[in-house]
Amino acid sequence: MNPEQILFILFGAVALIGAIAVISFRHPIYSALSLIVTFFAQAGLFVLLGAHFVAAAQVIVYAGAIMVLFLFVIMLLNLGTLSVKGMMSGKLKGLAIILGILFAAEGIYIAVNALNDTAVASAEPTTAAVTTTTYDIGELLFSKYLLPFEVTSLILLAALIGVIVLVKREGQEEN
Amino acid sequence: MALEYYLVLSALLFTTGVIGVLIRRNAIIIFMCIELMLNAANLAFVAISRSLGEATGQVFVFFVMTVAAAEVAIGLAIIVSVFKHQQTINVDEVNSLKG
Amino acid sequence: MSKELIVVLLVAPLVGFLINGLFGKWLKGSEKLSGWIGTLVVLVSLVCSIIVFASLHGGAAPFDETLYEWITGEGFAFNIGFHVDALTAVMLLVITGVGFLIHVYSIGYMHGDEGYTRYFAYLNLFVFAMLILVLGNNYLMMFVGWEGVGLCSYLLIGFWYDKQSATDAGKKAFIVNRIGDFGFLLGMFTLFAAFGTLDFGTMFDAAEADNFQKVFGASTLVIATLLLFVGAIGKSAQIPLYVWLPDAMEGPTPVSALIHAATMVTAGVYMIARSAVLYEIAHTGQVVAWIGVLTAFFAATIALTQNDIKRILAYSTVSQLGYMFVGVGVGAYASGVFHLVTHAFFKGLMFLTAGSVMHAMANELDMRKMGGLKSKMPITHLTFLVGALAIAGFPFLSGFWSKDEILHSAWGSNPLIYGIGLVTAFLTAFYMFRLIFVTFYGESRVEPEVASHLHESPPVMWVPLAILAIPSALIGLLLGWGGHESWFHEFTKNVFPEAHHDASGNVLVFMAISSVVGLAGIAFAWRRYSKRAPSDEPTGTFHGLLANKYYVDEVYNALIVQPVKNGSHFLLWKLVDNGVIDGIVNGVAALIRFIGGLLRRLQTGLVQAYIISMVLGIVLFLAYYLFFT
Amino acid sequence: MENMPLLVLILSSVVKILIIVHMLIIGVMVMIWAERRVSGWMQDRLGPNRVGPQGLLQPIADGLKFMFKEDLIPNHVDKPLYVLAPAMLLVPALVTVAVVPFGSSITLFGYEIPLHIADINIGILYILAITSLGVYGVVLGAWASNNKYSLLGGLRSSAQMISYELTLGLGIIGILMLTGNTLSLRTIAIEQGAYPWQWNFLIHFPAFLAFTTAMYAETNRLPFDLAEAEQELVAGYHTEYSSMKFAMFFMAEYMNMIVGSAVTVTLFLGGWHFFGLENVGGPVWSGLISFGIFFVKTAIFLFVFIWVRWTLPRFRYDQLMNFGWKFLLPVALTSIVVTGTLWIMTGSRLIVGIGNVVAAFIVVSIVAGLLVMNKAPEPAIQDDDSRFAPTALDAIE
Repeated sequence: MNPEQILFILFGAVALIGAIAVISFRHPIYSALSLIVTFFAQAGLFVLLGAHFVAAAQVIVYAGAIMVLFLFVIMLLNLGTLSVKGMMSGKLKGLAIILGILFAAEGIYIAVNALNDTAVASAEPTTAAVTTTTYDIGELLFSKYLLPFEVTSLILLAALIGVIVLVKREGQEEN
Repeated sequence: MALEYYLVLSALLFTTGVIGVLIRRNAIIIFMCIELMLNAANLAFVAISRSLGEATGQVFVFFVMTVAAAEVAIGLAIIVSVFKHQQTINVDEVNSLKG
Repeated sequence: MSKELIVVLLVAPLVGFLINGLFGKWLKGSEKLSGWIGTLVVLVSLVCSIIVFASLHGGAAPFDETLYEWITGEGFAFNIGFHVDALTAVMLLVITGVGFLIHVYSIGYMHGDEGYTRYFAYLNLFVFAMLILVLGNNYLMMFVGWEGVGLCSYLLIGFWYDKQSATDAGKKAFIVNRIGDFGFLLGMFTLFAAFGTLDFGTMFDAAEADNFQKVFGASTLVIATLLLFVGAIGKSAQIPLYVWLPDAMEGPTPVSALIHAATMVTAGVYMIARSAVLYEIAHTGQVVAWIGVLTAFFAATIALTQNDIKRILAYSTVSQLGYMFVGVGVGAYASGVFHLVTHAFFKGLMFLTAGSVMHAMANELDMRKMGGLKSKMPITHLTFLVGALAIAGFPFLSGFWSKDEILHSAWGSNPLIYGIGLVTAFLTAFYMFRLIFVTFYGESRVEPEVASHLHESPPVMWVPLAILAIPSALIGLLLGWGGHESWFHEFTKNVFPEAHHDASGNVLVFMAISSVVGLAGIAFAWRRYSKRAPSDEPTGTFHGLLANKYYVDEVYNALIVQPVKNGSHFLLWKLVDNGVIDGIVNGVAALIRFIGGLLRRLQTGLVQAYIISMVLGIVLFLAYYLFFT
Repeated sequence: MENMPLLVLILSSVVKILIIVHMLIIGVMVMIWAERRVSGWMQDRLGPNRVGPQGLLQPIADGLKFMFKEDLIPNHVDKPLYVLAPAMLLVPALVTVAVVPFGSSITLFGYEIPLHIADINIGILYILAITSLGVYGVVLGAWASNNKYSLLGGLRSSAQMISYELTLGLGIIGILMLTGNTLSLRTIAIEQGAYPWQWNFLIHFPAFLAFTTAMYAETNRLPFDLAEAEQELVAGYHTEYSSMKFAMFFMAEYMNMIVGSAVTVTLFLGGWHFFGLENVGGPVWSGLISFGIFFVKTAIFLFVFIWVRWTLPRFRYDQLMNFGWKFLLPVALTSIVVTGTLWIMTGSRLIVGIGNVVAAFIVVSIVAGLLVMNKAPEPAIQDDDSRFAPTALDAIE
């Protein structure tokens, strides 16, 4: 086993355990923390894949912003009388897990077999750890994907306005 | 590391997210599970990007993150509003649209 | 005569309408301003009309131009276009001339009314619509104007909308007119089907072409002209659709003068005169003439027993319109239009005078409560006398000339029509002077309270009266001297097809007979009414029949209104609407409700249940994709 | 680095990590002492002067006291998170320093050893990422304490940190635009040059101010210590903590200060450069001298930290948010636009520097003008004190 494999197993295991913990913990705050762990493990996987920028962005965006927001809301609602309920009732749960297993099986099948005859599989396998620099991504973003990039700014703007409208209290004066 | 391992991991993470969405009652956790699914997709993107030796997949991850951020902001705002009105965020209790 | 001139002529009243209509609220503070704006724009039109008339009289060619295409489509095109010839010019002068004077008169008459600006807005709009009616160079334009004046008529009859009788009268006028307009529309469709166009010029040329008869046959034109005439019956209040006009007197008196005496009601006459070519080919003039003469007689008999000044004038208008139809029906188009012109002046004058009386009498209309007004209102009396003499055919006054021409032509066409017309002339003189004697002469029966402030009308009202009185008296002499060789006939000779029958007999004989009949009527009225008022109760069956207007309204009510009402109520509402339509609607709803009830069970309100079905779908689809393709 | 045997690489890294971590911990102690002495000096009093010469051993005494105190865990807390929280605050503060270059390089035993722990090409992103994690310690500690004041303090703190993080990140963009195509902190330090007028703080002066201010806010220190405003919230998110756990919160704060100062020095103040002094001497001495220069710069900056603390009063909460969103953020954004535009147009650092200052001035004037024009009337003071009663929504607004 080379270091990369060891690290993959380590990060992968942490990610998976974290993910399962997310859906298992009763209290949302533990779920959120588990999710943060998963995200960190994924950031590690990204580093393994040579995607340093994505790894950093993963931590900044998910761990640094999105999850803080989650915690924030959990705490905010926790102040009230939030009845913490766990799982759904039996039948639905069983059906969900069966479906999930089928779904996973199919996903794994695709991952192992179905990609054989696609461009991904025929691409020259890269053995050396190729590092994608921020520069590369920036270049793509501002040339080939300029329009989508600009559109994302619109999405963010729309979200911004939407949130303001949603949380603004009735009749609240601007000040 | 072969691509398959990453893709299998991605599939497993995604499935975990799907199951979480299906079995949890708390809207916030359901939301987290959605994030989990998005992240699983991101993992697949980056892995394939690496396999193809180009950065396009990572650019897509960037877009996914943007959408996720917007979605979380809106979603949480909705959850807060729902909580204000209904005093609960358990999805089985928020069923005014029940036929 | 330029395009610009016509446009200014046409648009000026529209501008007035827009100003008064849109900014009336701000003008309300100074109602004088609003009235003068409305009047000035009509003055602009009048000046333009005079220029148009002068240039046509000076020998200019008729104007016919298309301004722009209105509706175009596969194989048809309707244009906004104008046609100005002698007939149009005459109509323009009548509309804008009488219209202008009535506007002036209205400034005084409507003084202090709540809806002052609204009134002038409607009046301007009416002038605009009427101008479109006479200026258009195709039937569609004419129809636009036709409907426009109908609308204004409705609005103005129901002007005092807080008065139940006024709104009822407005609705009655509108609905009755609708029947006529329906005929007009059908006539238009028929013409379009036959000619593929509605342009006067093109259509008349095609109709006169020899091969038209071969292609379509005369029956098409017979149907078309009769249908058009149905429109004219409605608009010009002929039998059987005349019932709306007497009720229309609920509107302000100047409106009665302008719309329901001088201009709008003559639209039917104008239309037939305009379509003279078609009527000549279709030989449907006889129908027109018979309807006309019967209406004339019928209305005149009713007028004999009425006591309401304006109603007498209204029936008189119906009767005189009948004369005009006799004129255009027997092919004497110029005579018919000539009578239209003279009638516009003297009937307008009489209505305004009646308004003046009303004004002085605190809106009293029943002439049994008047009497001896001559001394209190000398100008009003004098002008009314002029009008009455004119309509009665007093020698050398205007009615004498125009009516005489029509009767003369009728003799040439059908002596029976002539005979009835002559009797009607006698009746006309009788009831008019009955009105005069009862109102202005004899003992005063005015109630003391009213009598105390009985007064002559203000100058802004009597000056138009005086001005109108002059043409009422003299226009016949000026235009009609010389019978069929008169100035008027010369001026309009290019417009109408040549009369195909010769007026037989000596003109002077006819004149003498008419004069004698008219004078006899006057004398008879003098003998009967100069000293005493009409009795309150009808004497005798026939009198009662007349006083109740032959029970026509009642008959219509029983024969048409009630059946329609009942039919609507029981058949359409109860059966069709409640049973069939509601049944379908409710049935569809019930069906959907049933299906929805079944589908409702899927709608658990639980998000996860929905997502599970989604995931199930994905799993199945993936399975199919992976293992079966 | 590539030409180094793995053993040497690992060995040198371990040594560097040990040195840096210990320097940090000692630095914290010195800072605690310095803060108390400096504040004493500023307030014309003595400060601690009993333990050791000039009271220098006071922090050690304090540390001993912390260690020997009972490690109290209140009953009502959420135990795992309560224990975890101080560590989650301390760890990010420690690992941030990994990418900070604290000197040029030193040659020992024939190997040239760069004076930093890791030079990764996303150094700045790394710092931003790790810094953004600090908030978890605060939030979790606050929540786990199961105490109203703690929670309010935590919510305030997290809202504040998220808000000012934006400015922190945006303030750096201008530098990145003018510095090659890398995010490595070492490259940024090297490219600034030896002389103060070449350093970034002159070229990006408004961004420098915004960045520094935001960093103060990130460390939750006066004038931004709303999260632990004693008068309102007792001690904020660490009200329920005592003994070593409290000490860890305490250490994290000072460590954050030190690391923040180091990062600022690297980004804006030329790193280890000072008039070419860093090149004097041989390969060993120059390395040490550069380290010394870096150390002194950081120390001066730390002094400013203390200076500010005892100079400015605390903000009110709405003032804090207004300041962050309406002044710092626009200034940082403007800085990006102006820097980019002028750099493309002229390519002159001088013009970029002047343009930045002018633009920032204009923006601040506009914002201030708008605020003055739209100023809502001061709310009338109510008789009951409900206005001051803390609610959750107040905390985040």
